[in-house]
Amino acid sequence: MADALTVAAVIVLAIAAVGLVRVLRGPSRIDRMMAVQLLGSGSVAVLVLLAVGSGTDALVDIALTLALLAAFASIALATTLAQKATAAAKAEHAPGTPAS
Amino acid sequence: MTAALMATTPGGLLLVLAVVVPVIGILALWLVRARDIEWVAIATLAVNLFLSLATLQAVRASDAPLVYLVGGWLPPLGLALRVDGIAAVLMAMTGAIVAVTALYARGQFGFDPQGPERRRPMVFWTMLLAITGALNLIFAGEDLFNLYVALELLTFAAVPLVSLDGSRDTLEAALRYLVFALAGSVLYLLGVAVIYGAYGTLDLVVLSEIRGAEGALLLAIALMTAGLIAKTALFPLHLWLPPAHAGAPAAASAILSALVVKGSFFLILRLWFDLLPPGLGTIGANGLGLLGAGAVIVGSVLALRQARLKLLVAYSTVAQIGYLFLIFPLATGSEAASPFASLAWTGGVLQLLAHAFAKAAMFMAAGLVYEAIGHDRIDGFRGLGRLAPITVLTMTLAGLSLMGLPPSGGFSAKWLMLSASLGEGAWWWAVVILAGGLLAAGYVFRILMPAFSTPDAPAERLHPVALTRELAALSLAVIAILIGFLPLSPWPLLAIGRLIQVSP
Amino acid sequence: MLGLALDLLIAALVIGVALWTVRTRDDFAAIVGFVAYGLLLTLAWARLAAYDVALTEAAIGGGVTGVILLRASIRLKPVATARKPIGARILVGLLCAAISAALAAVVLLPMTPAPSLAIEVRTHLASTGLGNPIAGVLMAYRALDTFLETVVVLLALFGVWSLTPDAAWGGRPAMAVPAAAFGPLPLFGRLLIPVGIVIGVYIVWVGADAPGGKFQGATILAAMWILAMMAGLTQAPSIGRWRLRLLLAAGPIVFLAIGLAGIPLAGAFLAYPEALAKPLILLIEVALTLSIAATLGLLVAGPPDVTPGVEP
Amino acid sequence: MTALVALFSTAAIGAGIIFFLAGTVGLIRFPDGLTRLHALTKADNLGLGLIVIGLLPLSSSVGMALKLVVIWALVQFAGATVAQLIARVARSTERGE
Amino acid sequence: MSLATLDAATLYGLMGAVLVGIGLYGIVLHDVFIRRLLAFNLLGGGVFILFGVIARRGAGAGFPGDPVPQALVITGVVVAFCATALAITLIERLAAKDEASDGDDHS
Repeated sequence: MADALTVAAVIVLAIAAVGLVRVLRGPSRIDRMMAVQLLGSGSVAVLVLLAVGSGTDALVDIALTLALLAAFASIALATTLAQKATAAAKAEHAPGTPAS
Repeated sequence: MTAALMATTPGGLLLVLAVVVPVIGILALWLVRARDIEWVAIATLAVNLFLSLATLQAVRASDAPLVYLVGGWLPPLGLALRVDGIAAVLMAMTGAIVAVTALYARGQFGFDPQGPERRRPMVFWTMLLAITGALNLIFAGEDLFNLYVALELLTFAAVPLVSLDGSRDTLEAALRYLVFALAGSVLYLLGVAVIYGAYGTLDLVVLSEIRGAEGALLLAIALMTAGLIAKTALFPLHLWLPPAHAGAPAAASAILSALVVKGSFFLILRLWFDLLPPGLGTIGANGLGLLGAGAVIVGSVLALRQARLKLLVAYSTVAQIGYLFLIFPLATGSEAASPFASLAWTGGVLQLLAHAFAKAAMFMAAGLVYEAIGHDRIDGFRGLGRLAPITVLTMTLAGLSLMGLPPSGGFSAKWLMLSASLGEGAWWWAVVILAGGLLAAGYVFRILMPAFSTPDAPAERLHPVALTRELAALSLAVIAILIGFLPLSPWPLLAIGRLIQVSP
Repeated sequence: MLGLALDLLIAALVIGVALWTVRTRDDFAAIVGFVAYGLLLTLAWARLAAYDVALTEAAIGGGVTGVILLRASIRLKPVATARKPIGARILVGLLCAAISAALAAVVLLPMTPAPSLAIEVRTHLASTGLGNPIAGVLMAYRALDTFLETVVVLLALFGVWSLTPDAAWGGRPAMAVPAAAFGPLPLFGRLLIPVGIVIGVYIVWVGADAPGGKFQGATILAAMWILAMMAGLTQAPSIGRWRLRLLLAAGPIVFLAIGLAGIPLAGAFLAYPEALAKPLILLIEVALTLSIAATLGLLVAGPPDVTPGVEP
Repeated sequence: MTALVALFSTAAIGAGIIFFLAGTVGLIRFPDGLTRLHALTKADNLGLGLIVIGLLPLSSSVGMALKLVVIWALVQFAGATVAQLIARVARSTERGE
Repeated sequence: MSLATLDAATLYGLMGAVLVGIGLYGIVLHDVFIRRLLAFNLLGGGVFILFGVIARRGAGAGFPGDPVPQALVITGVVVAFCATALAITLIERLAAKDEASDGDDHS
């Protein structure tokens, strides 16, 4: 079974890697970010497959950490973009300041 | 030899304290009231000066290095601290310069004993203590990774000093400095990896007795040297230094120019003289000497062309660092037993000492000039001699040492290196040393000529400057001169505890 | 052989995203490439059976580093950059390739047996009371490195703070967040943070005997704090507060106090009396976890820019 | 029994891989941001979920199985949140870019 | 070297060597500070991986790897993160100053 799980890990990683084409192509920031999000899920899947295949508890803990922090990059991106948009909107409405 | 060295020696605890006391000072600074930070910092540096002098005395008295096994673990598993003769001398130098700088910086940076905590004094004093601790560890460290941590400590302490005034230019200088320093650190770390992979230990004493895998060792030393050169600002990687050192406040510039660049330089010395088997690195040593020669010439010429005093002094650092690298071709030599090698070795260490004292004095004087006349443009220095006689005297004495005129530490250093190069028949290094001295005379006189001339109109002092601060700067310049009265021969002190003996 | 296929894939992807990160013209795309690099390196560390390092990379490389880089990239204006002349690129490329080749040569000529301190680490581990050899190295054999590293972390934070405007000294990082209640984010934070804290504490706790430890656990805790700040659930604290300073300094202070106590009690600085070794190390780890978590969180929050006493 | 377990696990993991594949294909082929987002969510939820379900009977301890479930829940929850946040930002800011 | 004798540690060692080259190339050739910072981190990742390879080869005494280099890497990763945070703050402050002075020029 361990071999089969390794094969599954290779396939999942390969699929997630193909998704990285979106990082290359874009076009928007969000497209690029989504590809990394997919790679994150794929990495978690690879780690749990390997963990069960080899019976290594530590690998599950690594997957747990990745899963916990999986959303952080996207959240940082989304909040900063939204915050910047709010700031820009404020600047536009404020009198006397030239819109950039 | 190793068995005897690998035990904590009496007085070894001094080394632990030299590293730990500045850290205690930092933690205390964070927790005391705003009005207490100055005296806490100064008290810490006073204790540090005492510890460094006690270390020097202990090494002299026992005629052997001090060693401390941290946690009682024997290397290569554990970490040891070890101070040999040269490290003890440099620790004492650091203790003295930092302590005098503290006196000079007292009451500066908008420190207000009544008011709330301010950014600038808090950052300055914290980072000054951090630099002290980091340098002590660099001198006392015996493990290459432990030394890496010390290097990073030094970088993180030095960068905020560069941008202390927060202007755009100093931010850019600090960032450029950080990039060079980080790239240097990571190259150093790469060398550490190669050495661990080849030998399974990072302890300098253990490593100095292992042989084999010379290819890996050479690659590692090449990588580490390249990284450390970037941190030391050796030509042609010097571009970050002048804006960084000229943009920092005078007290910080003094520390950065006199001491911080010497930290990474000292590690290059460790690698080349304690790790590299004799005769292996001749080509590399000549290469380093060549870069050093380039630094002497290019740095001096650029110093000559500066309009502002602080930039001139900063370019002079580029040049004076160049001399230090002449140690490598002169003291590694092809023959390990060359009598001239130890001459060059002492000369190089003297150059390090003399430059540290003279340059710290010079930057402090530059700060005092700025306070006296409100700018540091050299063409506006007419009449400075009457306005600030002590400061001009400081610049004169420090300048004598930088030029290498007798009697001064700079003269002794250059004389010894000159003798070594002529003795070894390598006259080309002698030419560089002499040319550098002439160029230095040029830029020092450019400062002093107008300062000693009478002004067209009587100039007025903008701000009064405390006499103690002027005397602090002067005391360092006087030490730079006094070093010139030491005997012109190899110091036995510098041979104590060397892992690979260059001379019999 | 199957394992090697996985390793080949990972290595190829790591090199691919590294090349992308260096070569792309778009700064944001480069940063996204770097975040992918962090994820893939985590896999590489797991494959190298360096589970403690993989945890560190997952928490730092895959987690908080991405956060600071992405936030910065949105706030920074893109800077037009000219490519260096082709001659310079070729020259530098050849030089870098030569360094890579030299390193590869060192890698391909392995020593047999490979030098290692594993046996020595094992021999003395019992006297530390720890089961995880890496905890043994970090807390006993090379405790000085670890102690100084906590000082480095603290200094880095102080360096970040030093870049603040004079007037904002003693204030708090604004940690710019979007308008209150940004979609499901506050709810996400409220639910995830308790889980994250449990996981962080768990990682620290298992660290004594299994892969894990204070740096990894502290990073997870820091990430939870950052999430609370990004979700607008809490504000960053004012840097002048004495209690915050004490929290930041507590780890090094406890470490130092126990280390100095070792001089009379165990014969050396940073030595532990054998009977008390494990409880003392755990005490240090707890204090360090709190301090490092607070420090890392504040490193991400950035320098204070809200003047003390003045609210926007 | 073991053969049955192996069959179940293989089927579940295989199905999970297919959802990952579908997610990737969607991410690459779908024409606009929001549909791509939809595809991505499928991979996160169902792909990883099915893999975890397939792994549960194979895991060596109850603790490991429990952690697997937590991992799946975390990724699920994070994925849903990120999808919402991204959708919001995509509507409000990325239109002009 | 044929594929049959290639072990995982050697493979990752070669990867680390290549990463060092890529990172150095980026540090030297990029003008934009944030890109240099990324290259520094790529380079750091390569160096750390080399430590990991050395650790893996030093497996013994029942450990899957020599714990000493692994411990060094953990220290190194944390230090590299601190450096990144400090550098990013400097970059942002510098950009803020530039933007402020741009604004002055236009008004």
